[in-house]
Amino acid sequence: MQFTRLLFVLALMLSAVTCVGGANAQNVDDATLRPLVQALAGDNFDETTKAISDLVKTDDPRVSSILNALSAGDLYVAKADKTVFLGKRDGSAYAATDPLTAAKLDPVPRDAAEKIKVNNRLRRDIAAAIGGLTLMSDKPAERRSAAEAILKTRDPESIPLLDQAIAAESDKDIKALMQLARAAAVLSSTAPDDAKIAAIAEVSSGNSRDALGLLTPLQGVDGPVGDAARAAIGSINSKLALWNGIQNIVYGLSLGSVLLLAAIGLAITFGVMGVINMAHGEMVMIGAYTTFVVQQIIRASAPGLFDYSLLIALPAAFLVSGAIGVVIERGIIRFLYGRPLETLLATWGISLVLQQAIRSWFGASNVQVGNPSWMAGSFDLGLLTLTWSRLWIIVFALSVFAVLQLVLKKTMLGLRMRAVTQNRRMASSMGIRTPWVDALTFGLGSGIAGIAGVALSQIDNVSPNLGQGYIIDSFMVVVFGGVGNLWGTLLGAMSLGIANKFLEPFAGAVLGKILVLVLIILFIQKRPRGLFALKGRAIEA
Amino acid sequence: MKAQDTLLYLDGVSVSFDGFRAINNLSLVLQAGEMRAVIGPNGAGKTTMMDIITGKTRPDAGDVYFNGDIDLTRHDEAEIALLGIGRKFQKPTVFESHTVEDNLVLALAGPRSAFSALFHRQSHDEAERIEDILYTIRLNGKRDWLAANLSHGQKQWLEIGMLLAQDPKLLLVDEPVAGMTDAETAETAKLLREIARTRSVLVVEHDMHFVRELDVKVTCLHEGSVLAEGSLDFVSNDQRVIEVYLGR
Amino acid sequence: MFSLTTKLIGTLTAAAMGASLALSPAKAADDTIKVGILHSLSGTMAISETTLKDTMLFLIDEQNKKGGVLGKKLEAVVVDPASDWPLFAEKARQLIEQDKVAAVFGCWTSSSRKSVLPVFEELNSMLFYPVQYEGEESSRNVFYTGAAPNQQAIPAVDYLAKEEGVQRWVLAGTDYVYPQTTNKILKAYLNAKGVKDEDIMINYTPFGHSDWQTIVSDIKKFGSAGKKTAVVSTINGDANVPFYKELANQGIKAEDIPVVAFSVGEEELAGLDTKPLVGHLAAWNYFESVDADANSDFIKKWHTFIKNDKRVTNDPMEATYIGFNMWVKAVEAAGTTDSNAVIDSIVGVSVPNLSGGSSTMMPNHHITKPVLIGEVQDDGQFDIVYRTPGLVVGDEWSDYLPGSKDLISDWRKPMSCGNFNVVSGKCGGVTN
Amino acid sequence: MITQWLFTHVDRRGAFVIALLVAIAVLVPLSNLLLPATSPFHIPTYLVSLIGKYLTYALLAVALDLVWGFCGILSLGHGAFFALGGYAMGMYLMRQIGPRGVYADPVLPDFMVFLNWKELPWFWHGFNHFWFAALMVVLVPGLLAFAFGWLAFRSRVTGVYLSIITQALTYALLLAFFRNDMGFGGNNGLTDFKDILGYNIQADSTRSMLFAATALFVALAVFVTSFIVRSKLGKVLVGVRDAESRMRFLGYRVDRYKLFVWTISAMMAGIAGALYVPQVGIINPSEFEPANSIEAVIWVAVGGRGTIIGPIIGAVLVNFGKTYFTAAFPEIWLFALGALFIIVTLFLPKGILGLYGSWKARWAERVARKRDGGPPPVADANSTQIPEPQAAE
Repeated sequence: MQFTRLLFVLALMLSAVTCVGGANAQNVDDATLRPLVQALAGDNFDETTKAISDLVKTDDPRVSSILNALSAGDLYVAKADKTVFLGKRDGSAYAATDPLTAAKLDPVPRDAAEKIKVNNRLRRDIAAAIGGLTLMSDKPAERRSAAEAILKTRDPESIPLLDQAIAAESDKDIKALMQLARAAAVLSSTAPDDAKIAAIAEVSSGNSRDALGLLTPLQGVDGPVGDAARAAIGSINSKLALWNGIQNIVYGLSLGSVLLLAAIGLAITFGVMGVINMAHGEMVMIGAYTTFVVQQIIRASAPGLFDYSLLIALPAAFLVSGAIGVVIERGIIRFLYGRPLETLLATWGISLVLQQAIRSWFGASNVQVGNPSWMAGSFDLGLLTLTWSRLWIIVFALSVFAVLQLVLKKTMLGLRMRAVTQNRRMASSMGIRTPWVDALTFGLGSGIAGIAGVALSQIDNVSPNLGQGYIIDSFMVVVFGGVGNLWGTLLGAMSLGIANKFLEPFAGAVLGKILVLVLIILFIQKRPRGLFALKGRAIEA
Repeated sequence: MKAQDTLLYLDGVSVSFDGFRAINNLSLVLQAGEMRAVIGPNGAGKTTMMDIITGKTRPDAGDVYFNGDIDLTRHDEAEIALLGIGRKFQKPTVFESHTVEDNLVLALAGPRSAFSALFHRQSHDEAERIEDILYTIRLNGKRDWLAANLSHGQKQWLEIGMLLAQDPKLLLVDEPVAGMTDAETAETAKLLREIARTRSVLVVEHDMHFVRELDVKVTCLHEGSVLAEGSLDFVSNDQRVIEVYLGR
Repeated sequence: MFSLTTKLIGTLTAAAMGASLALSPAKAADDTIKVGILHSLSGTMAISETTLKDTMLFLIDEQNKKGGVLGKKLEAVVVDPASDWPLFAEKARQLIEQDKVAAVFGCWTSSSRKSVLPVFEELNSMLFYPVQYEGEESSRNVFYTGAAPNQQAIPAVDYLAKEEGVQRWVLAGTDYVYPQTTNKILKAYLNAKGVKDEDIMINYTPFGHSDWQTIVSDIKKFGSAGKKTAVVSTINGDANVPFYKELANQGIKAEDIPVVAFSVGEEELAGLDTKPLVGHLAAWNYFESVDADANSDFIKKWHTFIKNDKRVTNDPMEATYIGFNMWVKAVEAAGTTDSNAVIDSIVGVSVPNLSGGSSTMMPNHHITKPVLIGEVQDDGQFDIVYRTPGLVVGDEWSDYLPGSKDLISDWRKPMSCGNFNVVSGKCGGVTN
Repeated sequence: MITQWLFTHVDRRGAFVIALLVAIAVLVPLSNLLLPATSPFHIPTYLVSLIGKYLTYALLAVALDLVWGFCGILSLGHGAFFALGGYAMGMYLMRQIGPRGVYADPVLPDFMVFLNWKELPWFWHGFNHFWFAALMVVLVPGLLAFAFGWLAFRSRVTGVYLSIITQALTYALLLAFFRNDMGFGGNNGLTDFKDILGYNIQADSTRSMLFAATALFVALAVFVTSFIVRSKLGKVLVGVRDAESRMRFLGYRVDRYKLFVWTISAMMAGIAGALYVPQVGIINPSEFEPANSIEAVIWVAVGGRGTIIGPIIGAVLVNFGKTYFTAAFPEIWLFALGALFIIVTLFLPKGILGLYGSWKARWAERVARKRDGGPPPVADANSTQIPEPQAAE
């Protein structure tokens, strides 16, 4: 705390100077600055800390970029002569530039240099220091992160600087953020009560969850400030309770769509065809590994396409898993129709073989499947944080569902599939080549499992065991929803997801999962054929 | 008519599956000792009617009484069977991995609890009774055969034999002569008439020739309700029945 | 009745012959010393354990290049216990009784160790166990070369409290014995340091948990109470990748809420894009990035052996390396592979570790090692930000648990006891 | 005399297996304990425990076959009953450790001490008595099976629905037993046993006795199963398997019959688990793993379902294969195991015993054809044919 305060005083002075005196002039010469930069490569973090504060004191405009490089871990020190340089990995050496003059230096072999170590504390300090330096920057992103840095440190000393910045700020969002930061700083200062109460109002008007963190320390305070804080906390808490419910539903839908993705292929191979397909999880896994291979190829040959890697992987995974599905159907399952329980044994064997094949081929460890940029990060919806990857998976699961419904209901293939599964003999006497339709149906189910694997590779680890983690859940979803009914699968997945998320907060993740299983067992007693049971005479023929 | 005086009494029974009305306000009465033939085109609700009587399907509305005052809608299949209603399925359903004799042993009236079955020893009476039935259904030479190895007609007979072994008051017989040769059909008609001397029988059948041979009152079902009732000649001359059968 | 008896005898003879044919030990040449490798190559744990099997083959290969042990070549006997704990016991017995191995290197999970422990004690063989574990165990026949809680958890918490000023703690783990015990020790430790209960949040999840939305969001809420917060993670195996993916996606940065993990190493990070995770921490006794000659030498040879220079190294590999070298040294000192002699000679044996110092086998069958804390880098490696000044002795009986604080273990004669109670002055469990 | 009595309830093949098992129960311990280790007929302790373990699996397989092979109830959760029986025995063995635990607490097992539990949870009381534990070995799985079956069979949950909820059951128990708070030692389970009924559990003689007990229990199970299958009850069960609704229309309360064998089968599985634990020395939640239950189904299928001996052959053979392959081809043995399952289902739909049966039938047919016109196929109660279940239409 001491140190950051110091930094802010410095930053305050600095920005005042830059405001008045105009920016971008070199305030000190290289000869003064260089030893200070050299000092960053100190023996321990305390030395580096001191070097940073010395650097900031020079209020030279180059300091912030040097510190940024330090924070990003781009600053190296040569082992031989202890010179500090900006390095970039280039094969077995570092492409080096001078941190002050930006002049190109000779490349340094990798084992001849050492990275200047930073830890979280240093990174925080640097952010705070740069925050002070950049509150008046002309780049909005820098001003925003500067305001965020102050919001975190809540240093009262920064209030005047903030006032100045708020007055000059034109962007509405950043201004609001600065005001919040100012209010936070006021709350941790010794300002009079009415200023603090105004700050409390300011803080609690925002939608940020940080508000609670800012107000909680004031809860125990006596007098009007404490009262205002307690009232504000009360209202935030009631708002949070509402948002908790919304969060449970949204997260439940998100979990449900993962379950839907995992189960929907099974709804075809098991639900429609009656094959107890224990190798379903492995089809998902193969889809995930296909994604990995596609990304490897893209990384090697066309890194620019990385953001599209998933779009390329989708058809690839569908084809790979689908083709394997067709081979399995033609090679094994077609001999087992009418013996659903035997298919369980054969497909269990297949799943062992596929797992071991992947393990022998790719190794037993996880492989890395990257997130394209549009899948990374999150956004806030009220008091709810939803990650882009989860959102896309919800969208994706629903689209897969819709497309599958279309295929089954509107295409010739779908018509034939339904015909064959409903009355094989009749269908074949009408000239439908039932073996061919069987193979395609199984291929479709497997292919869909494959594209589910593409999506799951984004949130789960990709290892030979990937499929095993989903197989039981998938069967639960299909059976809970009602075998042979895709709408049942959709509804089953979503209700299990939401039930899980509502149970999790008060029962814990473990007990919650157990409770969901017990609920499924009890539910099946009530509706022995799942949520969407086919009624009538046909079912028990 | 009052339910008390009848063996089987259906009044205003309706049931629907997913919006499709399989049985629609059906009323039917069967007297003790009566044999009745039920005819009707496919989908008329014949089998569903049997499902309702035997407790497999619960009606959405209506009364179903057996022996005057037993409400069949309150009992399940096993209880109804024990009350004295036996049923033969459309598709012959015998226990294929049991011998002919074991099929009858299983059907034989007697205690049905698991413990009594575990320690069950066949009594002299039972053996005699099985002998009788084997003779009646013309399978006495094949008692050690697996039921799976019987011909279609023999399976039908075996199933009828199982009904007899059950010793029911009412037999529901669903298409007993489907897939039989003419000779077998004639035999079966004879067999059913024999049976009807001691108990009530409800036969569902398409084969008019066979129905004629039975020579009993006929009920014609259509779209889940009774279209006509009376002697076969009366029914087959009914204009609506002709329409239904021949289509328009 | 005669035919029945004949049949019976025939069947029995055939079965006995078949069984003894199939299960008889392969005829071993007398000039090799057999070493058992008991790591899962299939099933859920294969993901971690396969590497250790490769490491052992590598170490044995290296040792044979140097001429073997006692003038004999080493011969690896690899079996696959398939992540199936009772199968571990069966395989251990098979290795010791049938294959007559001199020592066994293996196990990963505590359950597998617990399952084989009675076998090793009964048959008086030796097991080298290379993984960090919850402590609370000491056996004459087992050598724990991984970290005890005091060699990992407590220094990590100290670091966070001192260097990062953490005052509020989330103890998140998978619901099983190691996290439960570690968290119990940590909670007692934190309470002793004045952290109040309301500043500690404990959360457990099932094995293989993959939906972390709620928990990460809870951590975020817990961390927004105005005090510096950190997560101490004892999340196991597969569940880590989705956990870190969710952390990264929900935007929890190491500067805000750092996560320190005890079971996430280079191997686990290999399955992750670490750019959003830079700054999160792990506490181990070895990192691949350790700057030491022994280490770079080891990595180079490992890459040559495995024919893949992308394969990372990790802490359990180093623990295997230390354990193997200790065994070799102890066998050479004893001049025999006989278990009793080696067990006596191994205490006090000191071998170089890969972090530039040396480790010693202590009388409690745990070893001394430095504790390192590393921050995740964007290249999937760890940057070491802290290193204990000296070596830390593995503490088998935690000082922070009421049941075990009075116990010590010393397998040297004459005490030769795994649970000596210093208060009563008696050797607790061994009364037979 | 005894054989006479046996033959009235068991057929020739069953009697042979019972005699074989009794012979093993006597000869194996004798060979292990009395013969010198150098003798070619000496069976090492390692093999005694190993075969003992196989036999407990065989017992589980027989139990599973009673419900699946003869009554058509495919349980994917029989491992749960096995594990519960194992836990009951494990709790007894745990209590027998007494003050010899590492913390020397006279009552509390070690894991409770280090989790700082102050007193024994209520459900641990009584397990210090062998008779109580033995009772629980059958009672706990039996009661759970009864409750579960009562709900499921009454609501007519059948086919894959039943299979999947049995899987849910064992999966839920797996998660529950993993929890340390449940008081069953969490994932480490119960281990470090010292003695059973006062005998050192690691002594060769104890191991031999456990082996003998296991072999005798398998023999008993064969007898009980034969008795059930050959009784009228057995005929009812096969009837339920082949045409459940027909059985109902004959007046049988199908749910009660199912419940009866289901509960008996669970109890047998519990006994198998109880014999398993002292021989392998540990019980932990992984026994609840759904994959274990599926594997048990596979043993039955490999050996031949709907037969009494098939499951024993299947369990011993598959596990022997596992033992052999995991040591001989540790890196690729899953290929072999997977292929075995595929081949068995494709080419031996009735299992190994079915292969033997059909080979024998064909041979008999050929002989008969030579002799005369050929008699009608005669039923063989011991290898009842399994008609192909009709696919749901």
